[in-house]
Amino acid sequence: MTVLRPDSEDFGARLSFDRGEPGRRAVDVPVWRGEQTLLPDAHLRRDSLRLPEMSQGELVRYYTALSARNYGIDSGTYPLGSCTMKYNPKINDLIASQPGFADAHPNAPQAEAQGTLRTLLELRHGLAELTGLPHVSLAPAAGAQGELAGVLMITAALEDRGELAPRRRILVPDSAHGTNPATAAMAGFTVTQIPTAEDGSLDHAMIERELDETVAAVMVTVPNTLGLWERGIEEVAVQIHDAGAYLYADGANLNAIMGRVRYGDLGFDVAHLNLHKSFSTPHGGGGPGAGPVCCSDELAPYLPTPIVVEGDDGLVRFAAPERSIGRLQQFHGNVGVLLRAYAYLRALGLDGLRAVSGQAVLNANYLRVLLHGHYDLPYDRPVLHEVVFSGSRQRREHGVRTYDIAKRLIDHGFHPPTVYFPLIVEEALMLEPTETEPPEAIEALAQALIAIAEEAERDPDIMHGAPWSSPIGRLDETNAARRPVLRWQEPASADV
Amino acid sequence: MTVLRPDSEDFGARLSFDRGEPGRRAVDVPVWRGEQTLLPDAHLRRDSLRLPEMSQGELVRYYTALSARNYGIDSGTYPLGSCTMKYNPKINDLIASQPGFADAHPNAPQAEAQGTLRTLLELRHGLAELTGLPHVSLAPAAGAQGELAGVLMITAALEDRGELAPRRRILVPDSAHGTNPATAAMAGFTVTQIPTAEDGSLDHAMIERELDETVAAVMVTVPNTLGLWERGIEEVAVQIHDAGAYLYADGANLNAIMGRVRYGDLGFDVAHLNLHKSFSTPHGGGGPGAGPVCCSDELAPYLPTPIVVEGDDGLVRFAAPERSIGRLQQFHGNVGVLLRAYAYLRALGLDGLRAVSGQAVLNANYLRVLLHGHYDLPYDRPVLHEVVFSGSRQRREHGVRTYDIAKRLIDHGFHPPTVYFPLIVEEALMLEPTETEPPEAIEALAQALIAIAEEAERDPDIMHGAPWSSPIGRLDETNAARRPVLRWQEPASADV
Amino acid sequence: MTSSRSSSAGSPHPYIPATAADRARMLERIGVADVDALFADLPATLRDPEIDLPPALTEPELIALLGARAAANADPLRPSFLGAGAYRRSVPAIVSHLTSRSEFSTAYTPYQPEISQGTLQSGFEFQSVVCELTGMDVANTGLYDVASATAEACLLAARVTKRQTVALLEPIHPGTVEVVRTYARGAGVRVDQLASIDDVSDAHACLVVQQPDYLGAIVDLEPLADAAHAHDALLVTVADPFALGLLRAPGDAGADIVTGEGRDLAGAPAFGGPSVGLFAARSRFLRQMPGRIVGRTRELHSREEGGQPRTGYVLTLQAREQFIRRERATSNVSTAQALIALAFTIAMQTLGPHGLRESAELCYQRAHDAARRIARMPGFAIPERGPWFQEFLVRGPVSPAQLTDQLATRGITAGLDVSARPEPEAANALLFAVTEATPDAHVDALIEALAEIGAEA
Amino acid sequence: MTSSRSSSAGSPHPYIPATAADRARMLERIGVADVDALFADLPATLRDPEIDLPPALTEPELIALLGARAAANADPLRPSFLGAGAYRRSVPAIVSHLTSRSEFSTAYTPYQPEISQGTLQSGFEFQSVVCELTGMDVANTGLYDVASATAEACLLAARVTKRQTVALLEPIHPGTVEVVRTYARGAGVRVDQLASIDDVSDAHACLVVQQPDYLGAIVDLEPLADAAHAHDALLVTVADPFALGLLRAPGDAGADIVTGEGRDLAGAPAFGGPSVGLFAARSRFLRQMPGRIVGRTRELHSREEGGQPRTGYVLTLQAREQFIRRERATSNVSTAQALIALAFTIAMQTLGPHGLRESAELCYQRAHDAARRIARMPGFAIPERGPWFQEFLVRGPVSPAQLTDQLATRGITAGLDVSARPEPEAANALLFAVTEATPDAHVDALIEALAEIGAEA
Ligand SMILES: Cc1ncc(COP(=O)(O)O)c(C=O)c1O
Ligand SMILES: Cc1ncc(COP(=O)(O)O)c(C=O)c1O
Repeated sequence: MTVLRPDSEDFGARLSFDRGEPGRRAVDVPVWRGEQTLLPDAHLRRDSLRLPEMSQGELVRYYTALSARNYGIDSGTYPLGSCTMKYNPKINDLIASQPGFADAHPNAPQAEAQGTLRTLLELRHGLAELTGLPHVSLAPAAGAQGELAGVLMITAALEDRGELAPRRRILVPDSAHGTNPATAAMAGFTVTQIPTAEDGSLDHAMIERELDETVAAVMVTVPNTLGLWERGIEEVAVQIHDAGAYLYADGANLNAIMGRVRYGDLGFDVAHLNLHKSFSTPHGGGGPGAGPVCCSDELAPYLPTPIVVEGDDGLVRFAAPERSIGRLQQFHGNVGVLLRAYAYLRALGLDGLRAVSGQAVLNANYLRVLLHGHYDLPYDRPVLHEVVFSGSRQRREHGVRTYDIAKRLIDHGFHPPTVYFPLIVEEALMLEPTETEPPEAIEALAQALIAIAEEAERDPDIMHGAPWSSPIGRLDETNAARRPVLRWQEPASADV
Repeated sequence: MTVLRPDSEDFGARLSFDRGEPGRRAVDVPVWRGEQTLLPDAHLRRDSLRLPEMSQGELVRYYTALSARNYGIDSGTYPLGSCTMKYNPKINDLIASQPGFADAHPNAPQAEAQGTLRTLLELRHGLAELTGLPHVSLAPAAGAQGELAGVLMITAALEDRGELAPRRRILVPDSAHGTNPATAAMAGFTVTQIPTAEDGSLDHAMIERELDETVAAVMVTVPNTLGLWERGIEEVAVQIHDAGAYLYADGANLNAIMGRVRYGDLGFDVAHLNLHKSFSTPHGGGGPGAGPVCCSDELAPYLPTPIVVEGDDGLVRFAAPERSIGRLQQFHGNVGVLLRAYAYLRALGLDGLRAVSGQAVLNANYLRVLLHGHYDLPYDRPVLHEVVFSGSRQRREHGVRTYDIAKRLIDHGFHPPTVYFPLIVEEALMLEPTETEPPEAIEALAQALIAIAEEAERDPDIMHGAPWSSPIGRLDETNAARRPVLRWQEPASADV
Repeated sequence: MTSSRSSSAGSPHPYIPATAADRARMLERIGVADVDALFADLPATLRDPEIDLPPALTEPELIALLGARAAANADPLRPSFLGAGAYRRSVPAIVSHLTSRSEFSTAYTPYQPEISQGTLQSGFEFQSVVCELTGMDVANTGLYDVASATAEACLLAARVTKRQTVALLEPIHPGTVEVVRTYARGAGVRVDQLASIDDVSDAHACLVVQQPDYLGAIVDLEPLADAAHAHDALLVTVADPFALGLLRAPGDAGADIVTGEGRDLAGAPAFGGPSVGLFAARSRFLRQMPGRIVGRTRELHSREEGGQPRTGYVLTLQAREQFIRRERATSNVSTAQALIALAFTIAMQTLGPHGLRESAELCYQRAHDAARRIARMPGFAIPERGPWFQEFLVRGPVSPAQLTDQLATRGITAGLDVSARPEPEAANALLFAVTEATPDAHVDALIEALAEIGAEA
Repeated sequence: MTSSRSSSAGSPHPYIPATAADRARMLERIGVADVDALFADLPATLRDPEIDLPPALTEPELIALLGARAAANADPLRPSFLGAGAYRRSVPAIVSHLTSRSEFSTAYTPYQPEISQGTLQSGFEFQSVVCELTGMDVANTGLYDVASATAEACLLAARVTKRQTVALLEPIHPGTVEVVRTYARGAGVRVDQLASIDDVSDAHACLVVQQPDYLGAIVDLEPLADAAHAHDALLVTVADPFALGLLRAPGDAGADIVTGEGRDLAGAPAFGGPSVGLFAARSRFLRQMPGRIVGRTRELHSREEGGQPRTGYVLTLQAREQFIRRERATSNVSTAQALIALAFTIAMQTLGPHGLRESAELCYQRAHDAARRIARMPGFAIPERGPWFQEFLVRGPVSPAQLTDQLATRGITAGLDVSARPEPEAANALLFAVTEATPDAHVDALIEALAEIGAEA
């Protein structure tokens, strides 16, 4: 608990660096009493390091107080669309932190790491089954790195086919997550944006028009970021392949379809998954995650290194695919996250995963009907994992922006939804309840949003000033960017 | 973080029992698939058990939210006098929770528990050194049980001396903690209260007057609950022994004198310590603690079972003292707490423990001088670990009770001090900062108390309604006792 | 080749913030020359004695030392069939996650309810769970352990019946007997250990019976309650709360007071402690109960104008307690085992009504399956004592001591040797426990080892 | 003999609250007959394929399975001298206690600053610590790992210098080289691995150098910075942040960008990940930096009348990032390694300025003492490569492979076999790491084992 002083202490103004006193210490370090070796002065640090000097209790209090200024899934409903914020089972953390796993050295002889390696092998098998794409590398550290891997695999395949030179374009829907075009660009491609049709699916005519021998790949998010099924994608896949291009699945939204349909069966060549979303590993305030990349036989030789394989001797080992695009990390990926994802997979099994996708979709549709009429719904059809409303009516009629609605929701006890994404929806409010929210929580969230829609009519001012009940009020983001203060400085110069 | 809804949800009205839905589960249990054994119906539970039915995520959220409605040492300054609320090093918890320690079975062959037993042996040695009382039983689960052990040891010794029949009285100062007279009574003695003299020490004349052949023991708290040294206690000890009685030390306040003076050297026959206070094991919201009892050679045969001893074979084992008063717990005491206390002892060493008592006393005196003049100080002399002010001026002049002052301190961001104890101080405010509070925190606490003294003058109403910033307002304790509601009931009958 | 650093000009220790400069400033304000001056009241001749303590260790050294100590205990993964009061349980993972939140673990007894609702509300949850399990009306927030809780129950019975003898029905845990004797001695209460229910008399304040009993058998409580009540004595039942997921609630069978041990489901056996003693009773004994009790109440005034006062929890009925009633208190208990009680509550609620029953059922089935397999082996017998829950007696072709040794050689910890007990079934027998948390592989290893031992004998 | 329960009428799984009754109510409100109807858009012929997954496990079964898996790895207490990019460190106990608070661990990237100050303020602390250690002006909140951070640094260098070749100075971690090559391939950037600083040219966007280098030697950065700058190339230093407690800050020696790995001090090696890549640079590169950056700001308005707006933290300079700039972003990174960055920050701050230096010093002394003891043994040699920090080459009387095997037989994991590397000192050698956290007993065991091996050879 943190009790705020009545004078509303400016907690953020005092960093750890500004606390404590010179000479305080939070731990002691053993002193070497053996023979001394001199280190030449030239190599020694010249400035004296400025780090906080606090006793252990002070430091614990500081970070405990900081934690109390944060909202996690355990704090309440967190319907952040596109992010699949589901309950993170604690058992997964316990499992991954067992010393046998946690203390394993990445350079350990592989015979001495069979516990980890076999677990990774089985995770690989599970992901292959779930995606219908038989080959998997667990190396990518997050979704975006998985995307990079996938696109580089396409690059390599085209190179081997001798078609890389002409194929310099990747088609990306206008509803795609920013990482998709950014990844395409990082891999050296130009991006052609494909518009979304009336019904929220891709504009197939437009794809057909664009598909030519300059196209390397089409990146599609399935289900898409509107929470909708990408209708006819299995037919588009055929066209894409006919045109000599590859079809990439951004699988960040797998949660909606786990156990119900598979990227491989739909004709995708390669897909990445977001284990920190669909597989419940905690998001940690921005990672670590894991973004395995799964692919067809054709692309298998290009998978990033390492992949996990079982030898004839029954030993599991890391291997480099024949024509691998190479490594993505110094070692083997975010193994600690992969262990958690495996525990999740095994806790659920196929029936459980199908129950996950079923309930996730049911919950999103429940939210859709509860809010229907209170906010505009640009694509008014049954959704999958999430539903994207628009605050444009509120903006137009009451001058209340989606930004205000989001902030006001904090006062009602909820984490706000994703806002202003996808870009094609004006004043977008993207809500993803996930399967771990109980119906009562979804109802309470809907009630809060309905109450806010009424407040927007009645009392726009309360919206513009929101949030009122959070540890800190609405922050000046413009000035933060205009005059960036990005690190602690000695107090004299710390003023912003 | 918990964000409170603007409608101020009545969180306490909904227990876990009122949440969830029938059919929800927080864990699954494996199903037995082997041969089935029938259990006769007559033995089976007849009512259906009413326990909450919640999903795992809901249950985690509920208890996380509950935790946010609690204030611990890590939340801020906790100057609860007599309780020695010091920082609880996290390393101690890690050490005690290692599977080798935590999973040890209490009936394990002692050869298979040498890690624990040796640690307990060394703790025993350490406590003997610190108290100057060479014999120790670690069995008591808390201070009060340590007291019971000590008094029963005296009982047994008197019995062996054939003097139990006449010696039916125990002398206890009027400043003593309630456990002292309660323990004496539990052990079958009558209690004679000894008044405190002007200077805050025992009234020696009164002791002398009372000391006769009906007295079994004198229980003295050293330092006493006024935070003062019990002047001349070493001389009183001689008188007590001359009168054929025993001298018992309530060592709950050891923190003030660790490494500086010892109960044994002062002439005490037996003492208990509070490891959850002086030795920093967390208090857990009311335990577990540990209250080892330490004694002289004379009383050693009566120590509670078990004691830890080293055999000639180098093995450490539990033993029962020759004429032991018996067991206090089914097994061996709060071993998990004892391990933490040992870790603390080893982290500090003698110099560290002397630094602890030095700083604890310095901090209490600092608080004393900072608050001097703002509150009455009935015993105005240098203190040891704590300082007892009185709010009687505030009560007399402004109708503000110590109760109000305590509640108002919550609004200033602090845990209140102990109030109305010791009973001999009117409107007592008993402050113990401990050595782990930084001087800034002590200054801030003093400032808050000074501000409150001013508020008491200026604005008594704000005091009577306090606290205003806590998760819940001032509670109706009278009605709670008058019409007790002590357990969850089906909603219809749950109204208070 | 290392040693701890000696203190410098800064803080004397990581746990103590004040630096030399801080101290100087404070001393000046107080007006004394040095810290020692603050101890001037202490008798000079006795001050600063020589004290022999090992040198201080830094955190890494502490981890190394106590890691080695933990490793010097038995391997926690070793198959073990010890029970007799402490059982291996499947504790849900969320329990330790939640109890390790420092708001719970580093709080004191909740004297200030407005900032202690976490401890208080969960204490009320604990009382509710204990009442449900035991079939009692009221419960406190927990005592030290089952044995001291049972001792307190005996003292309560003596107070309310004004009788000075209590009866314990064998077989009952010897630790419980010993603790009752310790507490009874002070209170001048006699303790009878009864071999038969026929020995209950009008002299007895209460009859104490363990469920399941010390040798594992399920007790039919109702006749015992009748027998006790026929003599105006109370029935005190010492029940395993886990088994109560399956077994008839003692309250339903006529018990007046129920005690129990919550440790194993709360976390780990921890070499026997910390524990938590459950204590529940009929409501007529409420004002005689020991320990802390949480009550539900409301705010005195709503903070919002026109609002309803909200619900909160407070320590209540404190007039029973030592800090108010002093020598007339119902008990001297102050600090108890709150954090273990919290863990117990969360564990029970995680299992929920169905999970608890299923888990107890699994325990029952698994234990009976193991017993059956042993009984089928030549040379081994399971002495019959009627229906039982998770513990059974095993007689082998060799003496109990030899059986223990021969299993130990095979890396298995046998059940407890109870062959010295008076019950005829216990003669020559070890008491084996198998629970829902005993891995199948451990049972298999046991059977294999017993087969070998049987073959060699 | 057990299996997981099959789903009942209640919730399908403990992680999914809605019961059958809940679902029925929701479906009715939505107006569809069953959950399957909500998937009507999916191509019918491809729906509900056969999928082969092992059956679900309950929590106790999961613990048993993965407990056994953890035990199938090397005993974590076994002496090991592996380093080469991952090092055993003394991590303060408070680190995991604090990072496991769910407010930190279960939060998303802090898109809503008003309820994410915990993540944001600690991100600002991280940036500040990284700047202090590296001697740089600005840092981001961390990237995936040191290798991908270094790859991003190379891409940044290529962008700002408009040159399409980067140079890596050997010896550098081969994993880093590979990752730079992977990233460079997409960006059309060439990678030169230089054996000598003399090969830097005007074609190079940057010179990348590892400190200490891959074989453990401390590098004198200043001449390298001069060489790079002479060709208008940037100096990118890949530095061990722990070693920077002792070693000269790269910024002080002329580096333009500094990357590093924070994993080991943050917690455990975890078989190589999760990691956290540090990324710091001169302020002129700020707007070209990849990753999230936290900035300090104030409330737009104070909540109290007449009050001062309070200080808070926000993600800033987002116009660099993918979700705004899309294909023109400085990187595609989104989710990074925030929780590991938090752990790294707390660990660094727990050590503090003196503790970090003392700890690095202890590491240095302990490693040198071990090396000295080995060098004194007949048959063993430590090839000289100048001053070094915590890693050293060992040549023995038998081949590296044999030495590894013979140590393994004695329960010791040898240093990494680097004998295939081009550096002459690496020929026939293993790379041993000894750190502040290597127990003395492990070093003693190594010495003893080497003596035996030497005697046998
Ligand atoms: C649809 C989609 N694709 C890709 C990503 C990128 O994943 P990551 O943040 O793990 O890099 C995200 C999430 O941020 C996403 O929602
Ligand atoms: C002076 C004194 N004596 C005895 C006790 C009793 O200790 P415990 O609460 O551990 O039973 C306390 C604390 O409550 C105390 O402060």
